[in-house]
Amino acid sequence: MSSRVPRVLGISILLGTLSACSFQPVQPWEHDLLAQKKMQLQPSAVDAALDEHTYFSKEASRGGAGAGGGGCGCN
Amino acid sequence: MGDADYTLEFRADHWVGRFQAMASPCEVLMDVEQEAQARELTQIAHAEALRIEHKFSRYRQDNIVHRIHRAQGEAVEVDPETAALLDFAGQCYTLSEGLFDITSGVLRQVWRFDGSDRLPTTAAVKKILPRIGWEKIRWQRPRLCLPAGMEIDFGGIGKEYAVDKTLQLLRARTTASVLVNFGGDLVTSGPRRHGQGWIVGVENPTTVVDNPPLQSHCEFELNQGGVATSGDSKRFLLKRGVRYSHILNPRTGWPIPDAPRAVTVTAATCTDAGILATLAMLHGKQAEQFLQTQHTPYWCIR
Amino acid sequence: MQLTKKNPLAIRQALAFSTAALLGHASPPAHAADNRDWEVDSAIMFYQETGRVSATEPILRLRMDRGDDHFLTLKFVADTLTGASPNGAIPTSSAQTFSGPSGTAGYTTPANSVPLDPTFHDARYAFNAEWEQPAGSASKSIYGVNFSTETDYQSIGLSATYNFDFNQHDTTLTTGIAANADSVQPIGGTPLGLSTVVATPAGGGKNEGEGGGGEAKFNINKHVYDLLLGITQVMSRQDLVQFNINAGKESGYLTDPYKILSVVDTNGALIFPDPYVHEKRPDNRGRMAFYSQWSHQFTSDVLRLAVRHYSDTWGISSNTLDAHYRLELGQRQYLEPHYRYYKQTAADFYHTSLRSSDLAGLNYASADYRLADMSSKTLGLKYGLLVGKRSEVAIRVETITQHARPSEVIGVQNQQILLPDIKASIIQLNYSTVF
Amino acid sequence: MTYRTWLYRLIFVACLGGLLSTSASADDLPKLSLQTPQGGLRLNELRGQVVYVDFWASWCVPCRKSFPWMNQIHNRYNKDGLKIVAINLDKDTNLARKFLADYPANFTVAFDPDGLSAQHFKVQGMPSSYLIDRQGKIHARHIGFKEADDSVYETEIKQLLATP
Repeated sequence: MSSRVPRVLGISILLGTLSACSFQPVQPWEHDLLAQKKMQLQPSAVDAALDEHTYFSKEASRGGAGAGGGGCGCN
Repeated sequence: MGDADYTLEFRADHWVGRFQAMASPCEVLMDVEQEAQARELTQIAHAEALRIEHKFSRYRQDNIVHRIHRAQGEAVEVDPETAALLDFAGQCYTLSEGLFDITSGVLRQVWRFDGSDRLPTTAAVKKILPRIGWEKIRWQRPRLCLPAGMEIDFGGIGKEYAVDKTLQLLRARTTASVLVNFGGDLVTSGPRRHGQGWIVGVENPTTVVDNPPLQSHCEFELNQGGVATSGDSKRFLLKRGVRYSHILNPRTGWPIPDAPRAVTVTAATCTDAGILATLAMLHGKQAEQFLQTQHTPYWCIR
Repeated sequence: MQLTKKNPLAIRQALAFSTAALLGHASPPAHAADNRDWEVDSAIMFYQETGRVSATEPILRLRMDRGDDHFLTLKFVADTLTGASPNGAIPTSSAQTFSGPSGTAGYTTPANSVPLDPTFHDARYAFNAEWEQPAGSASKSIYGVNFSTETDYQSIGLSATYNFDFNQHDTTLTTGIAANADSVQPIGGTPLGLSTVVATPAGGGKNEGEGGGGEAKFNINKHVYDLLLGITQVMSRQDLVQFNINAGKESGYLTDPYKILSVVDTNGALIFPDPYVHEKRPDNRGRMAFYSQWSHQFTSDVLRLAVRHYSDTWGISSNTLDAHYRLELGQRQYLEPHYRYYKQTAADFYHTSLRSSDLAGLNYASADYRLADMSSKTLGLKYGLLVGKRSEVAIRVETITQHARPSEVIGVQNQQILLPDIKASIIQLNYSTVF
Repeated sequence: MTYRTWLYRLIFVACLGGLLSTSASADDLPKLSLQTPQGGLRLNELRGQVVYVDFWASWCVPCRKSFPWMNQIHNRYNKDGLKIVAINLDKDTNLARKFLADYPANFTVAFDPDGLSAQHFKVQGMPSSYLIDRQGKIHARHIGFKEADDSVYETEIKQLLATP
């Protein structure tokens, strides 16, 4: 566990810096593309809920994408 | 005003006042008992119709429209009522994306809808176009600046406005149900004494001219609000089998293709109904499609 | 003609204002409330594992605009499960007979087959409500409650999330907490962990205590707490990046009361007369997840890439890669391929089977394949079609393949496929609209 | 007029506007020329009127709610000298036209796909509105559109209209 965590942190930071190469503030009126549903963090809430339930019942890991969510006796 | 200017008649259970104004037969139906009251209401309606006709007619030399036209580009200060109509015309222009334009009247100089086949030449129409366009007007309450050579014409809204305005005046005098009908554009103040509405007939204009008589008349009960008709079967041109309607597109100067012959719409006010009917005509082929989504009764005749 | 595209009702509304002004009527009241949208999102998912469980799961989500950035979201899920699922025992060269939970019929697994419990079926209903409201000019709070119920399991939970925008709305910080209280009422009683599975089922959970830690305490409650910290950053007009840290703690009865383990001799063969024990898991679990997501819009296509690293105090650590690509087919259709890869290490106490000699020294043990060294691969495709102005229908087809590795293959067990791959297919229909 | 000419004019005017704003002018109405369906519009020419400048975009959800309200406000106060200018900031003006088909406006709509006017006003969020007095000074600014604050906005407008 201890050796894994920093590596993933590294990946995330790398991901951040990659995008930061072209980083400049995006003006409030330039949020046109970001306002589209397909650019939301979770474009389909029902897909996300169904996926979460499916993988929660089939795998040992959970969490990450958001807080909350209903418990179930499937794991 | 003498008695000869209007007539009064008692019909079964209501009074009918009749007079002539705005080049149309006008009538007022009143759900009242007293002849004196009916007379007073008719006089009010008649006076109002004449007042508005005089004020906004483009054929008179003593009114605001004439003053505006005569100003030759100079600013004219207008009264609040004219200002309200100008505001309204501007809003209709914006809502219709320029298709409803009170400056398009000058097209009459080349288009004469007399049922003949005399189409204007493309060049003649093109020559008129620079003199059309609400956006060329500088309108800043209370001052209006109309470029020389341009004209404004309240014909597209004036009669409906007069109907609604007249009803307002009558309402101030009586709580009884009244119906104001100026040449087929009408409005009622509400249901009659026994809860029923006024019976209104919609004429089918196609019976008048070239078509064999279809169903010439249909009737419905009007409880509330206004009814207005756009279109006139007598105003068209016919060339090589193509019928040119009198509904002109102010941007091109040519008739809207495939416009219905007449559209009748009901709405909250006569003015609303009139604009909706005109907008429907401006939709041409899609008039019915537009009307269907309005969720209000309509009659569309082709 | 432009006019054709106008929303006629909007025309009527605007016209009503104009006419009211013209005629000097009182204007109609402000119509802002008329533009309050109700978003409806619904789907039905059909899930089928080859030869095992199948599930039908309809879901309905309603998001109501209550004005001024207040939203109420309601979510209903039903989930009907039928079919058989592995009970944890290993396949052997001869047929095996199992007793069902108290009062239910037992079942026999043929030789060389994975023992599946065919009595498994359940229906689950879940309800979730969320209230979202602004908190100051640049932040919002979301409060949620959720309930879910199935025959032997109930859950109730609360959650609160706080989002804070700054940097001209380019950066959002998220903090969230969630707490769930669950209760389990195993059918046939709560078995004592690591106790022998008695051939003749005893009622009321009065199984004989034997082996393992010999705990007499039956905690049938479970508490789950979650903490979330996240940052979302607008990187460019086309890029959005999110990074979350999620810490969780679970305590109470975390064991699966219906799962058993096979007890074997040094040669890997079942020990008779008592070849099975009930599983037992620790009653505490701490977990951490690091989650990162990147959404990028090309000319119109969108790539959504998410990675997650997870680890917990049970010794499980996992990595997940989740990729969606939304391919726009003109203005009204899209195709969205989906790829997901997941890999986890086994829990410390995972044993495909137990040596009888090890049993006495064990505190915890489970043969649940979901706690094994395992990888899972998902391939999916979604097709969406926009209908009218504000509705969408979609169909989603996915396959999930899970490949688990045994912790140890003892003696004769090498003649068996202890953990065959699990293949599942999903068909899902979506409908969403706004009115 | 072609699009390109427009663009050049906008850029030129923007530079000009920038120069002037640094030259100690106490005027918040920029000399920017904006494109409207009725032709060009210079904000600084509106001095003397109470001007309500609204920045909006087709993708902005609260903007849908502000339009009916602005229609109403326009009808009520246009005659008293209120001018509403709703500046659209969509990069693709066609999207704005589609929006206008659903939410028609009876007030002036202008298009600024390059966002020059938004930069001038330092727009912080969408929608944003600026209420400007007859002297050309910004009197109030609002980020977002709140139904609950309808009457507040209206009161501000009324007060300003009453001030010569």
